[in-house]
This record gives sequence, C-alpha cells and structure tokens, in this order.
Amino acid sequence: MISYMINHIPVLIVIVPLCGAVLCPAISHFSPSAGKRTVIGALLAAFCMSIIQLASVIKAGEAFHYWLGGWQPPYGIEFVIDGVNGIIIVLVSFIGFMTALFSSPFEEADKEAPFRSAGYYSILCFLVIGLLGLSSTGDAFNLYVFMEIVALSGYGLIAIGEKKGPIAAFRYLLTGTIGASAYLLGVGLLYSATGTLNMADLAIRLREVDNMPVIVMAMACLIVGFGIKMALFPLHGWQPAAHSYAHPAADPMIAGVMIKIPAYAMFRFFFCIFDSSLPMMKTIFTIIGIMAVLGILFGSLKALRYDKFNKILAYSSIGQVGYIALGFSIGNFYGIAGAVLHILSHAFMKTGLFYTSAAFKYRYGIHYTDQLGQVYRKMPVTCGALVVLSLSMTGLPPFAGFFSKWYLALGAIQNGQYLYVAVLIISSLLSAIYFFRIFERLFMGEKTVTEPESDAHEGTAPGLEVPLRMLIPIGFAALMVIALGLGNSFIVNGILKTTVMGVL
Amino acid sequence: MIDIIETFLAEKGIYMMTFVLMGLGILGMISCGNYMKKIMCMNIMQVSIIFFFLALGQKEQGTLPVFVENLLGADAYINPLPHALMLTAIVVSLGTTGVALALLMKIKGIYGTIEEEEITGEGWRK
Amino acid sequence: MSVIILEGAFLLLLIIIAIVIIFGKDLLALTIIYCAFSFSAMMLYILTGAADVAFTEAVIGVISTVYFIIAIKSINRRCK
Amino acid sequence: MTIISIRPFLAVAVSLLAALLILTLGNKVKPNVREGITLSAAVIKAALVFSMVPAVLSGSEYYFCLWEIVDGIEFAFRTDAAGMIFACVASGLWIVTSIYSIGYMRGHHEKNQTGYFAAFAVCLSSAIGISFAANLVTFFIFYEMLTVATYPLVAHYRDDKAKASGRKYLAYTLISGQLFFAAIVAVYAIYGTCDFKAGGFIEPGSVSMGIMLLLFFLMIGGGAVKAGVMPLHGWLPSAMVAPTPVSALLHAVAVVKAGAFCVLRVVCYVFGPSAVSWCGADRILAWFAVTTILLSSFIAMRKDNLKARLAFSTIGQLSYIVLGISVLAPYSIAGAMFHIVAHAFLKITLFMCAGAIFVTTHLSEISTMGGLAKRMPVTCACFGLASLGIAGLPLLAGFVSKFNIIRGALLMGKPLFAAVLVAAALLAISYLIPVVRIFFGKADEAGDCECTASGHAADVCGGHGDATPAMLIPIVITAAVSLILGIMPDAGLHLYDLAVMAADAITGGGAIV
Amino acid sequence: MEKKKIIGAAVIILAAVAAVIWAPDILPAVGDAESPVNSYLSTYYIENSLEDTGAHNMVTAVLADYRGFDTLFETCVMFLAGITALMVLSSTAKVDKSQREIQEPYKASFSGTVLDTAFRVVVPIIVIYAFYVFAHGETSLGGGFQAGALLAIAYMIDRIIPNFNNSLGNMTEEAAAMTAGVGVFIYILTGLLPMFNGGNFLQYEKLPFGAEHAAELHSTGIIMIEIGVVVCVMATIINILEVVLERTEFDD
Repeated sequence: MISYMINHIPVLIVIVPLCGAVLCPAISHFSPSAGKRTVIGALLAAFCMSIIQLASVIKAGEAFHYWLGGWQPPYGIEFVIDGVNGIIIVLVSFIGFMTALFSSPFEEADKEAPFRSAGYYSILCFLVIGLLGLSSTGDAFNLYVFMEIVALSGYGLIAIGEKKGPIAAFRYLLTGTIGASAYLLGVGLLYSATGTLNMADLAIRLREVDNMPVIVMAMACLIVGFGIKMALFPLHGWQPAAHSYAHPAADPMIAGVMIKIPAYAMFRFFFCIFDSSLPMMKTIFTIIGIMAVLGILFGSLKALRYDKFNKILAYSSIGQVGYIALGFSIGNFYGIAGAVLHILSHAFMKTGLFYTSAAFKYRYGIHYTDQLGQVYRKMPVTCGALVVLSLSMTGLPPFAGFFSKWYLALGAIQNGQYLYVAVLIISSLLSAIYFFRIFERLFMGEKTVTEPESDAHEGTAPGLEVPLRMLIPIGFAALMVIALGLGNSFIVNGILKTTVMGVL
Repeated sequence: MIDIIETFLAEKGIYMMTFVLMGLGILGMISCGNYMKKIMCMNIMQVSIIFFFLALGQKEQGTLPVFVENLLGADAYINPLPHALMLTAIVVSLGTTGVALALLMKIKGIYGTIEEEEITGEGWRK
Repeated sequence: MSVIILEGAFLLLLIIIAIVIIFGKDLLALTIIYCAFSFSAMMLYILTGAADVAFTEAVIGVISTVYFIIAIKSINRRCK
Repeated sequence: MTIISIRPFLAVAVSLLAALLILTLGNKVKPNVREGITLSAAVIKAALVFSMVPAVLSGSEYYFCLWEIVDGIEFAFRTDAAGMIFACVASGLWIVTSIYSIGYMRGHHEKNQTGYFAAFAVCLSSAIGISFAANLVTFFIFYEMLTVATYPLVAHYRDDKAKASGRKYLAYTLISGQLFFAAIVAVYAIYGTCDFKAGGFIEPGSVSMGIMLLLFFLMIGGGAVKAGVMPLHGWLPSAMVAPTPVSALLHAVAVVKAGAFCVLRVVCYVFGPSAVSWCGADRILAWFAVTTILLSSFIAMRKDNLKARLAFSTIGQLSYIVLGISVLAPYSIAGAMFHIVAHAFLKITLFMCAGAIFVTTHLSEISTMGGLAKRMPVTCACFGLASLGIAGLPLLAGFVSKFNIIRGALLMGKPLFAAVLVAAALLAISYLIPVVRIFFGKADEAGDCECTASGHAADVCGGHGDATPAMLIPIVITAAVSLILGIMPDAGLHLYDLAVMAADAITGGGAIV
Repeated sequence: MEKKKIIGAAVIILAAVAAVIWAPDILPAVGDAESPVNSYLSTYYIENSLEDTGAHNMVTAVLADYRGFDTLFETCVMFLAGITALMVLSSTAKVDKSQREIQEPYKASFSGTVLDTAFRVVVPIIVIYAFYVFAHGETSLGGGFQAGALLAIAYMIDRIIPNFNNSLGNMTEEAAAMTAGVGVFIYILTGLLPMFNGGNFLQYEKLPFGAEHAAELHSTGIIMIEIGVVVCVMATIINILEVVLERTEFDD
C-alpha cells in the first residue's frame, strides 16, 4: 500500500492538507481544538511527503509528471515536479507546518467562539495549499486558480489582523484582483496564439508562433500580474500595509513565502516557456532588472524611515524581492541559482523575523523598535534568533543571505552588469544600517519593557520566555538560515544544476 | 454597408470594446472614491476579461457545445474549453465580491464611512 | 442583422453602463444599474454561444445584486 | 607536501564552542566557571596551533577541506608559514589577554561579562580562521565574522559614546567589507580561482592596468581599514572608549593584525609581487603607509590621554608592516611579518600597563601620572621596556623587524623609505619616552590614588601597592617575551624562520635585487 | 489623492487605447474556425468527449472531467470566500432582533399579500428547476454551480420576504460553513476513491463501483462531484448571506 502511494505523492501533498482545511470547521464543532490539531497534523504529513518527493526527484534525476484525472497532458491537467519546485515545495510545507504550530498560542480555542480558531486554521491551511499548488502545477489556468486561493486566504488573514487590517485587506483585494486578471489576460493571449494551456505544450507551440506582438503583450500582462503578486517595485502599493497589519501569527507565512512563490512562477514562465532566443527577451529582462534595482533601493531606503518593527520588515521585503527579480533578469546559471537560493534563504529569514516580532507582540505587546530596550534579558532565545536572522539579512558571511548575494554578484559580473553588483552592495549596507539600529535599541537602549502584571498568557511554561510551540519555529528558522548558508552548494549543485541547465 | 461594419467589428471592433471596457473597469477602481463603486468596477473588469476569452472561442456557424446526434465534425460546435474556464472565473469573481462586501461592512463598522478620503485622509499610513 | 452586430451593440451598452457606474452618485441606483450590467453581460454570452456561462452569470448577477442591496442597508446611499 | 588533518579546523572550532558554552551557561553559573571555560579554550587552542609549528617549519603544510562552501570553492584551511605566524601570535596572546581581562573585569566590577567573553572567543576563532583560510571566500567569511564579533566589544559600555564609536567602527568596516566582497567576486569571475598561492595567482598582463588597479585597491581597502592606514583609520582612536583588555585585543592581537595580514595576503598571495609592481600599485600603497607613519607619530605626540597616544602609535606601527610589504623585497616582507609578532607583544604590554594604571589609580591622562613609578614600579618598568622596544632599540623585538625592512628597502633601491623608517624611530622615541620620564619623575600632589577618597575597598586597588597579580603577571610575561625575541628571534617557535620561509616562498626564492 | 487618481486614470486609458489600436490585427478574427484556439484542443474535446465521459454537454465534460482538478479548487475558492467572510465579520456584533418581535407582532411594511402569494408560488418552482438543472448537468445545459446558486436564491427569497419567521428552515452561518466544508469533502472523496483502485486522482474510470464500460463510471463520477459542488455553492452563498444579513439593521 505504502509503496503504491509513493507515486501519488505530488497530488497527496496538496490533497491531504485540503482535507484537513475543509473538515476543520466541521470537526471543531465537536471538540474545539480538534480542528486545530487536524490542520497541524495534515501539514506535518505534507512536509514529510514533500521530503520523500524531493529525495526521489534527486535520485531519479529527471522531472516527475503526474496526470490528474488520468488524462494525457495537453487535454488534462498535470503536476510537474523537478529540482527547483521540489525544494520550493519542501520550503512551503515546512514553513506552513511551523507557522501552524506557531499560531496555536495566538488562537486558543476559547469556549464562547470555538469557530474563531477553526476558521483561522482553515484559512491558513488554504494559504499553504494554494502555495503548494502554485509551485507544483504544470497548467497555466490551474496556476490562476491557485493564485486566487492564495489571494483570498491572504485577504482573510490580513483582515483578521490588527485595527487597520480590514483597510489593508481591502486595498490588497483590489490590487490583487487586478494582478490576477492581468495574469489571466496574459494566459488568454498565449491561449489565443497557441490554443493550449499546458506549460510544456505551450513552450513547444510558442516556438512556431511567428506573430510577435501577441507574445510581447502576453509578457507585459504576465509581468504586471506576477509583479503585483510579488510586490515588485512599481506594483507594491498594497504590500507595506498588508504585511504590517496582518494577523501576527500568520504574518510570517504571508511575508515570508506568499510573495516568493509568484517569483518562482515567473521563473517558470520566462525561462521554461518563452525560449530565451526571442529577440525581445533581452528588453524584457532589462525591464525586470530596472524594476528590481529600483525596488531594492526603494525598499532599503524606505525601511530606514520607519521604526514600527513590521513596517521595517515589510519594506525590506520589497528590497529582497527585488534581489530575486534581479537574479532572474541576470539570466545566466549563477543568476537563477542565486535567485532560487534567495527565495529559500529569504523565506526563512523573513519568516523568522516575523516570528520574533510576533513573539515580542505576544509577550510584551511591542510594536515599535524603541520599546525593545533590554528585552534580551527576558527573551534570550528570541533575541538570539533575531540577531542571527538580521545578520543574514544584511548578507554577512556565515549565514545564507551572503551566499545568495554571492551567486547574484557572480552572475551579474559574468554578464558584465556592474550596476547590479553596486546595487547589491548599497542595499546590503542600507539594510545593515536599520538592522544595527535595531540591535542598538535592543541591547543598548534603556529598559522600557514592563513585565505584564498578570501573566495573561498562561500558556507559557514557567521557565520559558514564550510558549514552547513558539520557540521551536523561531529556533528552526535561525538554524535553517545557518544550515542553508553552509550547505548551499549542495542545493545549487545537487538540485538546481540539472534543472536550470536543462532550461538555459 | 452592413458587412463593412461586420468585418470591422469582427477583426477590430469586439476586441477594441473589450479592452476599453477593461480600461474603464480599472479606471473606475482607481478613481472612484467610494469603496462600493470600486467593487462594482472590479466586477466590470472581470466581466470584460471573461468576455475576451469567450470572444476567442467563437465559431461562425457553430451551435451550442451540446452533442447532437446528426451533427458531426469539429467545426459544427463552439469550442467548449473557454466556457469551462470562464465558469471558474465567474465563480471566483462571486467569491471575491462576497469577501469584498464583508470587508466593506467591517470597514464601515470601524471607520463609519466607506469614502476613501475620509478613511485615508486621517493618515492611516503611519 | 448578424450576431456580430448584436454583440457590438451589447458591448456598447456595457461600456455606457460602466461609464454611468463610474460617475454615478446614488448607490442604490447604481446597484440597479449594476443588475442591468449583469443582465446585458448575460445576453452577450448567449450571443457568443456560451449558454452555460450565460446561465451562471445570470444567477450570480442576481446574487451579487442582492448582496449589494443588503450591504447598502448599512451604508448611507449618498456618496461623493 | 600537504598533511590532511583536522587540526586547523579544530583550532578554529575550539573557541567557537567555548563562545557557545559561555552564551548558553551565561549568568546562570558563577563567574569563575565562565573564566575557566575561556582559559581552557585559550590553552587548548594555543596547544593545537603550536603543535603544528614543527611540521610547518619542515616545509610541509596542513590542509583540511570541510565541504564545498560555494559552487566551485571549498571551505578549506591551509597552514602555510605566514598564516602560522599570525595564528601563533593570536592564540598565544589570547591566553595572556584572558588572564588579564579576568583581573581587569574583577577589579573594575564590569557588568554583562558573559557577552564580553563570548564575543572575545568568537573574535579569536575568526582570527585563527583568517590565518588558516586557504582561499579568499573562507578568508572573507572569517573576516566579516571578526567585524561582527568585535562590535559588541567596542560598544561594551553601552553609553552614548560607546554607541557612537560602535556606529563609526561598523560604518568603516562594513563598507570596506562589501567592497572587498565585490572584488573577490570579480577576481573569481575573471580568474576562475581564488585559492591563495605564494607569489600570487594573477599574472601581470592578464587584465588592463585600470581594472587591475581597481581590483587591487578594492581588496586593499578591506585590509587597510582594519590596519588603520591613514585615510581609513577614523574608527581606531574612537574605539578607545572600550575597556582596556578590548583595546589590547583590538590594537595588539586580533583586529589590526587581521588587517595587516589581509594586506599581506592580498599583496603577496593574490596579486603577487610581479603583478603589483607591474601596475604600480606598490608605490601608491607605500606612499600611503609613509604618510600614515609620519602623521600618526605627530598626532600621538599631542595626545594627552595615554590610550589615545598608544592608539595612534599603533596606527603608525602598522603602517611599518604595510610599508614593509609594499617594498616587495624578501627581507622587507620577512621584516614586516616579524613586525606583526614584535608589535603584538610590545603593544599589548603597553596597553596592559595603561589598563593596570587605570584600574589601580583611575588615572588616564599622562600629565596627572607624575611619579607613578614609586607606587607601581613593575608596571612602569615594563612600560619603559616596551616603549623602548617600540622605538626600535636593539636587543628588543622591534629592532629585528625594523632592521630587516630597512635592509630590504635599501636593497630594492628605495633609500627614501629607509630614511622614513629611521625618522619614525626617532618620532616614536619623542612620544613614548616623555611618558616614561614622567613616570620616574617627581611625584606631584595628585599622584596618590583618590580611590581612598572615593571609598574604594582598600584591598581591591592595592592601596598604594602595584596592580593586582592577575594583571601584573601577563604584563611581565609579554615584556619578557619581547625581550627574548629581541635577543634571539628564533627562540621558542622559530617565528623568525617562519617569516623568512614565507618571504622566500612569496618572492620565488631568489632575492629580488 | 487627486493627483494620483488622474495619473492612474491617464495610464489606464493610454494602455486601453494602445491595446485597442495595436491589438486587433494580432488576435484571430472573432468567429473564424481556423484560429489556433478553435483548431487545437477543441477538436479533441468535441470529437471524443462523448465516448470518454458519456456527457452530451461538452462544457460539463471539460469542466468536470478533463479539468476536474480546476473545478475542485474553484469550489475551494467558494468555500474559502465563505469562511473568510465569516471570519472577517465574526467580531462585529450581530443585530439582535429577538426582543423587537416579542413586544409587538412585527408587520413588515413591504410584505403585503402580493408578496406572500408570490413567495409561495415562486420558491417551489425554483427548487424544482434547481434539481432539474442539477440532474441534467450532463445531457443539456446546467451543472453544479447553477443548481447550487438557484437553491441559494430560493433560500434567499424565503429568508428575506416573509416577516422573519422564515419557514424553509433556519441555517446559522457556522452551520452553513460546515456544510460547505462537507460539500467540498464529497468532491475530494470522489477524487480519492480511484486512487485506491489503481487510478490517478479524479480518474473516474477507476472508481470502485462495478460498471461494464468506462463512460458509465465517468458519468457517475461527474454526478458525485456535481453533488459536492451543489452542496458547497449553496451553503457558501447562504453563509455569506447570513453573515451580512445578521449584521444589518432592518429598521423599516
């Protein structure tokens, strides 16, 4: 039975959490915390399956195709799992599981509103499902549906956040719908030129299409669609408010992973479908490059102005997404490897930072960095993780941020784009400024933290600073950043080389 | 005269109007002050894209894509694929409208108004 | 009068309704006009031969119009 | 031939482990457990490093590759002669500094000592990592770790002055670090390798003159900031705000020496003498060094604060090393390397004396230290000895290295640099000997320690006696070692032979005449 | 805000105009049969959708069978919309109408005899029509979504018109969300069943019920997912309706 289930893993990774999410409201009607446990269990199962899947993809060496409904690809929908999205699926399911674990203290199943935590967990699980589907599907329209699921669960999680949550969610809803419709228009144009929706089939038939204008228009729509979903520079209007007012426990997932997977989808479209010999690909990549460069500088500069912890992290996300877009616009092997590695490392970095911000909010209700004075005495582990993650964000060596910057810089220099290297350096210096400012306030500020009089959070074990269910994800995030840093050549050579080389 | 208009519409007219409708939808979403009108314009934009797909799938003498015994051959029927896709898109647009209205009521509850100036005017950006 | 010209007419109707919605002032009136918009979109789909989609659009047009009207109950009708 | 063994990595890992232990145990444990960990780590590390010296002396090298850190480059350690010198100095002096800082911290009732000792341990591990790094990427990883680990030490007192100096330190080091990073990427992209090779892996004509100069000065920028070459030295005097053991570490053992070592690696192991002289970069570097030597000596004369004066003397002394390297003669390179050793022992003695004086008598301005010798004879004697060594008097370590650099400069036909070195020796005398004269001069009324007035417990500041033994012993040891090294440079660990061996490897055996 | 709006408007109009002038000559003329859209996949769907799936209505065949995975996640979008609306408004207090009905027998001004009789006549027709649409999903127009929406409309009429002692049964928003969840779960079950029988996810010919040729299994599969879709769409629309209705003040 088990060995039989192995070759069904690509779809089971999406379907098992889907059952969990769908039944969570119903189960929680009977016993309040049962719904929560099913979701966490389902995500754990998905994580283990994704590791098995990644291992078998590396062993097999070539991509897996899973035909949904048994239909042959151009007629039915198929899942394509190769090296790149294998590792991204592991990332998404791992962070999804950790965020679900992390948010259990936030969503205690209180008696009078049992539905509240069940609803939260169901939406969070849908967000993870949408991201898993987004990164494993091989069909253009199916990608739109998964994008819509990610968007809707994003609106939900942002709306149940802080006081300004609904406003941020509403603005995100409007921009998100424009993005999704732009993507749909792009797919429509490609469909009008080729007649198929399957990505592999699309790539083959696009070779023979000679009328260039439709492809250019489709690319423009795709860039706008992905740009809005990724919060790339000119299209990032919704992102700062959405990330700083979202639900504190779901924020790591939203900020860490939700804006990264459309970047992977952009890679899938611009490298696997459009062949790079097209004349206008150069101009398309330079456009993405310019957007990325402006985004990096804008994000880093804007982050200097704010001292609300989440706002700084939100603006630095705009910069870091710019890194990923920069990697893709560089286009050679090192550029793409750097971009994918940055997707992984920045996901852990940003998720970890938002974990620490949520932990500060949970224990002391801290929103602003100048309330952080001497907190490290009471919360040593969280602040230790904060230090590790911030150093990695500024791109200092032993951590993962440095190595993805290394590949990006190497790709840029091999391409002769010295402006990109300069931008990488300037942005890491700018991010050093605002992260070391946080260190100054944290370690050297005077004591501004008042111990909460009644320990309102009885969930905290006596010895621990924050409930164990929150400490584990924080610890894992910091450890993964170090592990990714030191083990990055395994990822680049072992997993990415075969896939990316096949594409270039 | 009629067939001149017909051929113009066939090649250029229908797509022109679809894109103008989409432009109007997005324009409405940006420039309308009232959040309710923004939702309506969002729906207008989604309808225009749905129509764009359906216009692609049209056939001159094709009948409805329901199988009839004596009619054989592919060009007798209209292309069913865009219809299936657009069913999904319409249901998604209903879902989005439902969530948007729930948000609208929540914003009304918090701010007491759904005019953008009154809400963003009080510096909610901080 | 071939199908294409009817389609063009309905599309023009849609554009006019869109302009009215953008510059309209009274929300309740706009909701009714929005229902008309949904109806003419349905007619358009029938003309392009998409009966299933037209059926769904009709039903969903009715439902979203009802939602809008309920929402207006708690929002004042006038708007800038 | 190369011996594959894990010892170089163990040497680096020991103090990282110690840092982790200190951080986890932290203040849940009595202070001397924490000091115990630091001391034992220091001793183990020194033992590991010294155990590798005989093999390196006999010409073989230890090589250990952990894994492939970046696509194509390994995270590898190689113990060549130059690396061995810096490692011996760093690990040897760590034992001395940790004993001294235990005494200092106790005497001065410092708070948050866990952070201090942990950061200290990480600094030392990155110093050893820098010395044993086999390629530019590993070197850069430990170089930036050193920057980050030194920041909490510089900003130890956590008041506004400390924050400002910390910010300044970060600004200088991070900016130059990022430029260094860009240069490393460029070198790897152009040459496909970044492993250190004695004599440099960049051929003179491979790239146009402009690009070669650009790459050279981007890389040198990284080293020059830490080595305090004049335009980039701003952070060093302001880092005086840190407690004295930290200044001892900063100015004598780890940070500045890492900067000098980085200049050495870049000039001799990346670009190589032939490439550097082809693009004329060595003359530019030499002139920078000369201006630094002269300017810093003049500034040092006017500084009344003892630690500030020593800081500027360090800036001057380090530019000796930079000058020695940029002369590119085998003798001058050997002299420069040996000056790393000499200056380390001499400067650390001076700083420890300054620290002892500060703890015992709370005096920091030289003018108020009249007649101190009567109260603290041993400290002042060692201070005198070390300052003579700094001035380059024969029979002391400073003379050996200076003599070699001058001999190299003359051989290379650059008499002007030799003249500068001699002038610098005189200047050194002019700003250090007055201090000694004040010590042994007459005691003006402010000489006695006001600590009795401010109610210090008598035993803590030794009343009218010398500093506590925990501080005195290290001072005497380092003064003695600098004396021994002066007489027989090859005593103990044959550091001088190592220097000559490295210099010959760099300049391809024959002395470039 | 003013400047931003005008710039935005200008950009959009320019884009629309550019697309309008530029686009037409690159898109296939409306209605011609040789365009790639009408020639590549659609011929396969038209020719063998009857033997493959046994459904006369090709759109339902494509929707439920060829691209059944899309429809699964479309129903998930509906379920998610319901849950999100519920979660967003769960913190605003409901308007309690209980005490108003007790004091004086509530007589809604607009509910005259005309509306009541219309309500009694229309609702049964809608419900019957909905079941017809559901049952005929394959052979003629119709399908899960339309049937579910029609049932929801019936519930809506029943919920709004009579004076609040609605007769057709009263569904709280939580109950609606749960039934929507169960509906989607039915859909997933039909997808999982073939997996135990050697097929891929949603491969209807591997459904474990006995049948001599595959087309019959396919139509049973389509019917089962139609049930799931109907339940989910109906429950979600009712859920959003309840959420919004409970929190509006009907003071007339």
